[in-house]
Amino acid sequence: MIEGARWRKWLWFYLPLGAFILALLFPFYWMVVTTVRPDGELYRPWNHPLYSPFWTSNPTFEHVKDLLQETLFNTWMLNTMFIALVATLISLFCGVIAGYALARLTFRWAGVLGTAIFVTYLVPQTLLFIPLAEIIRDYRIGDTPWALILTYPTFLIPFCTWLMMGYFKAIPRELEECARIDGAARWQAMVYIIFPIAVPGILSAGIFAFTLSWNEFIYALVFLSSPEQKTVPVGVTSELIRGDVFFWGSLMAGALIGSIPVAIVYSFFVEHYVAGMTGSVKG
Amino acid sequence: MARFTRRKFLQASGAGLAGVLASHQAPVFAQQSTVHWIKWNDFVPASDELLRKSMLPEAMKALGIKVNLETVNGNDLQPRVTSAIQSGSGPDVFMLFNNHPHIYGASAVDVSDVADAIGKAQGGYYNLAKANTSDGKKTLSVPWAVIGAMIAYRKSWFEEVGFSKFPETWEQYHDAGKKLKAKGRPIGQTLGHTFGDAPTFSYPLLWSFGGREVDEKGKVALDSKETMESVKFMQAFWKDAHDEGGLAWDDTNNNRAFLSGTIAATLNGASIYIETLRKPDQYKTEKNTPMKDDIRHSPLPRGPKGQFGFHLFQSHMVMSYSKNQKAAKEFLKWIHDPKNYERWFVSQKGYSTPPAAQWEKHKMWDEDPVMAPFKVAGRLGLTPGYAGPPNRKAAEVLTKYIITDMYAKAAQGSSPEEAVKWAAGEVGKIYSAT
Amino acid sequence: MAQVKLTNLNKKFDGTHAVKDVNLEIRDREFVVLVGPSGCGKTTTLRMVAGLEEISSGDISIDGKVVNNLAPMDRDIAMVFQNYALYPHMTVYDNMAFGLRMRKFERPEIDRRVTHAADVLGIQPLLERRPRQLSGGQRQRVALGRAIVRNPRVFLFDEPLSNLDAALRVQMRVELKRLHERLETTAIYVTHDQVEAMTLGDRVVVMKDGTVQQVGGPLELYDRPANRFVAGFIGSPAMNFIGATLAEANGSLWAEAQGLRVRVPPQKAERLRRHAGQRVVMGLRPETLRPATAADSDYAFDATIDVVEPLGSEILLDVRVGDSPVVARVDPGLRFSARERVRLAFDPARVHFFDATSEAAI
Amino acid sequence: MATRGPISRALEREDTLAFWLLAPTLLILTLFIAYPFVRGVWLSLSNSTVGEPGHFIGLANFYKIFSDSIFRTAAYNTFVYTAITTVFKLALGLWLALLLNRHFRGKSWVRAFILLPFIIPTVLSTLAWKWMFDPTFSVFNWLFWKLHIINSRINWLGDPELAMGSIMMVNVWRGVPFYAISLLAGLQTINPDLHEAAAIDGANRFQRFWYVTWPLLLPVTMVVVLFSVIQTFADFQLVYVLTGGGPANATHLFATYAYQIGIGTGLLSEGAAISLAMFPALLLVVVFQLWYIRKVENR
Repeated sequence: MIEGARWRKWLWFYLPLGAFILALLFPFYWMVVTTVRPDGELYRPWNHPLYSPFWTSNPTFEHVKDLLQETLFNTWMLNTMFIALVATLISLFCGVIAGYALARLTFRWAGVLGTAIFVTYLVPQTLLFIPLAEIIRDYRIGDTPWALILTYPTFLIPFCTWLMMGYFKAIPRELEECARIDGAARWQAMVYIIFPIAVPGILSAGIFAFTLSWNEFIYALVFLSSPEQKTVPVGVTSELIRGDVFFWGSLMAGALIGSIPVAIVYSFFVEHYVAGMTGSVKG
Repeated sequence: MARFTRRKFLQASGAGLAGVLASHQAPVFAQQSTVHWIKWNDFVPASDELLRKSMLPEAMKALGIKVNLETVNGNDLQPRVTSAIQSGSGPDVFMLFNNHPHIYGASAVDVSDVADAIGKAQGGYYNLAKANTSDGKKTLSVPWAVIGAMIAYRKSWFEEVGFSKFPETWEQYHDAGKKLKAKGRPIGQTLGHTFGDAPTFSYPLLWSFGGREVDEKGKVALDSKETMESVKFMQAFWKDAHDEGGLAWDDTNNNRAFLSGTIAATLNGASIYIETLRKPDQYKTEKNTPMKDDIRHSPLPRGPKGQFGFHLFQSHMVMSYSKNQKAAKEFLKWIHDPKNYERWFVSQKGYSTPPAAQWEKHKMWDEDPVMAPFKVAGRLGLTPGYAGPPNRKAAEVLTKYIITDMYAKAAQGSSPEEAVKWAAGEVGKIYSAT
Repeated sequence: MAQVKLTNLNKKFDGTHAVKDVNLEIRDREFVVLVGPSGCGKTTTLRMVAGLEEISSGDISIDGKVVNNLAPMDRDIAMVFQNYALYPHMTVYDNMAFGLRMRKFERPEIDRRVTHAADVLGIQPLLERRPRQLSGGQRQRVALGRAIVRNPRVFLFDEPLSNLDAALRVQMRVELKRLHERLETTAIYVTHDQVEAMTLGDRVVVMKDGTVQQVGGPLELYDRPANRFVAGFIGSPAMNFIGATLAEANGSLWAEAQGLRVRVPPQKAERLRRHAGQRVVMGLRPETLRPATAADSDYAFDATIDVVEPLGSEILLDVRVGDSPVVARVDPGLRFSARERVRLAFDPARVHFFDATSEAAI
Repeated sequence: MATRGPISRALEREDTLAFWLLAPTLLILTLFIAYPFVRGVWLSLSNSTVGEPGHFIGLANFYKIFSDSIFRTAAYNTFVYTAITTVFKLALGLWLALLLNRHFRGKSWVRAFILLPFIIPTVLSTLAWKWMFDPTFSVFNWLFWKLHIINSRINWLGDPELAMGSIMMVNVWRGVPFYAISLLAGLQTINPDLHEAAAIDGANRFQRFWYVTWPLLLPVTMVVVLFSVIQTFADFQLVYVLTGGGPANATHLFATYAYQIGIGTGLLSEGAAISLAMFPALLLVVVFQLWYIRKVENR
């Protein structure tokens, strides 16, 4: 459409967009600057003649080096990756088939079960927490990745199920019916026809679940204890916040590097993610 | 998962192990024994380094026990101990603060055998150590250290406002602070929810005005004229003399603020001073002289009812769910052996004061006069819940930060009456609950 | 090749009785069309044959075997859906091969059949494309191809042409017919379009409100509709209905309505006599009407022209007889204008009478 | 024709298939949610503390927390926090989505980058904010001071009112990208013809939004808001990292207070009671939203 005068576009479009980008990304800039800033500059008072908060003249990789060499950061990354991946896969598997059943099959209790699964999403983590600790004790999986791999699905599955239900509902029924007439059993129609079509939705749910796992803090904080078992958020906070030397530089380095895997996942799949959201919100 | 299989192996080989023990061989912890020890991230990082790099390997050599040391942020210790107890798995030895051993007493192994011997051999534990670690029936934990809380202050700045000697009473301190704040150099004090610097300030303040949480008979006595006085004093003191950011500080903020030269004094452990010693080139005064030379320590000032201290106290609990209780006790015995403990103590440079009297005579205290005030920290300290015992109820009051919040409320502008009434109500609820 | 038999077939959804006591016998190689307005139960009936809907009561048998509880995959039928239901993530080839793969056909056999079907339908060049790259007509052919590769016992069509534009629809209709003649597979075809029904069906089943109204060949339905509904549904423009009263006069039977008095043809009078004095509905197909001549005196009536619709090949006259609107389809060579009075005659052999209450033909 | 095995055949029955498809989910959820939930309810009715199983004491814990001023503050905070941040996230997210729905160079880059706040682990990005809110070194304070807007430091996390505001700010910062991307997805499903038709009908930009875009976007919006509200209501990490509930318990939310009492203090039963108190509140909010979504969809 015709946009009108140029200055109007600046006023109503570029200016607000620029402001949004600035506001949303400034903390990351700040993280980067903090990461490469030497300690001496970090804790300089304002009245110091060389006070320059937005850049540094002596960039250093000390903090990154400290992070990678002095802490178990690499181990934490691997742990988090492993836990997030397995938890996501389990949740996706459960969520996809459960979502299919709830969206596509008619059976007694369908409505009740759907609601029940959704309601589980609302149960506060802080309530489950102590009883879960007892379960973890009974299965003897305390301080192993399995403590998280088995508990993360509690909040991932309801979410995946819900998202996939919406997505499946948007797929025309005829495709499946046609497949069944073509000679496919119900489960074959589900696996060969519906699931491949739902790939954007599955990816989207997967990305989301992966992010949530990567993000999780409370369970990871209390169900794991050995330093070599920790996840990135817990490891970084528990081992880099110590006493008077709050390791801001390394903390920020950890935050940045710890975010990279998720950022990569998103940059590859953002299109699918958007498509998946569209599918699920339409349903 | 390596642990899991090892545990399985141990179960399977239990019979064999019994056989070895029956044959009267030396107590074998063999290579299998691993003790998981969790403690806070030391404010003197060199000490954790010492433990990891040299002492623990030595313990391994001496005892055949592998010690797996985990250090966490001090504020995370309580969540960890709760979940460890509930999940019946986790570290074998837990560092606990203050009277927390009383909270987790049900899950503690009686360590009187270990603690009694150490206390007796080292000149006797201070009262505070005994009160915090014993519930009258058993010894809940082995006293480790007292972190002296002293006011670190900038000598030259106090001199500039006319105090060649550190103020001895709260009134004088108020006066000095007022003048300092006028010059843009306020006093820094946290009233936030943080385990160290907040209660070590608020409890002695209460006591020195004569306020007390409960009386000697255990009756709640917080709502008193004396408490009111202390709150009124604090309200004015805060406004006149403090950096108002302190309401949200944790234990680290005042260190940074002090080191960057924005505050003139703060109640803290010795860590600020020790940090300036460690990096004299980095921390300079405005006159470009090393900051370390301008730092002095002082106990909290005297109030109408006397001078008090509340110091962070640390002890180690052996957990009853632990499968390695015996090894854990062996390890605690070993590390409290004066030969070993001394090395750690020296590395602390006075930041930690040992819990037993004999260490007051240690020559390290003579090395640096700036650190001398910390020597007797353990002797002067009271325990939370005073004048009652530091039991579970007192621990709950402490961990809910009720006393600290009472002052924080007043500092934020609630009326002192309101603040005291609220705090008394909360304390009352805790003590009356079953 | 197969016969399909529906016996007392019923389908009830929550609260609605969608299909009521349908009985139908479809002979081997027959092309049967189910036709009716939307909601008449024709699609539900088809889906029950396919196995996609559970049967509430009654039986469906294929080749004498009751298939009520047989899963769709085991019925050996093929179905073409209204929206084609092509699998969007598969190529045309894979779409067509899917059913064969599910039935564990050998790879060369699959290849042979798909190629053959593609040849028949002229979609050979499209085999590697995906459905979204195809036009509507091409998709239609792929959907057909997918059905025919399997060589099923029965073809089911669920309004397969309704998503095509008019020209393509006509073309595909012819192709479908040709295809059926060539494959000679039993086929059940559902549509709401009576033209499709008439052109395609060996027999046509007219349904309304879940019940079968009439079953018969296209011309049978056209010439001898069983009731007023069928009469009105089949044929375009639709049959004109005029309410009338039968009266005896001068030894013959007369149908009387406002502005109209016509003789009941003698061959019908026999049967209609017992309805004398009652209200009936007279049905006149537009194509049986023409401008009257003097010879038509007893089989003609006066009308006023409302609208003239010249279509080139014919002229449609929308006229009014008393209060009743009537359409007449007349020779394009004639000239009329609106508001003109005209006298129309009808073919006495092709007038229909229906009972006013039961609506059955009499 | 029977080419299929008995299992395939059994799975043709819808309820049989549904049972097997739901079995893994139900198993996991029963084991790790339903059972712990029941245990949690029991805990809240007992006087259990850490390491001590305790015994049944009825509703005593609930009486205690409802007379607890901190609990009331936490409850109030939670509602205010959820309401205010949701409004801001929705408004800003929608605005950003509308901006992103236009064509400009580098759009895909912008779209990928603005997601960063949402995808980075909350604890870590919140730490960055904590550093920016540092009472002494806050970059915002420095900036405002340089610009002569303030002459004394703003106490971002120390002042009770301001602390809540600062926490909300971080929450909004984190939530806006999620709203924007989801709403953008919704916007892209709206046929542009509608806009053009409305423009030809004489609707100005605002009217086009209000009468065309917004009603069509409403169902998507409601779903996004629903999920966001659930997340926000149970928020924990932000407060835990930024203030730990302080100053003077002014910034506690349900979750952080339950954590402090149950885990921090070891009063398991009381912590469970606080958590449980949040459940019906959240349920009520969600039921209302679901009802509203139905209403909007059936319109």
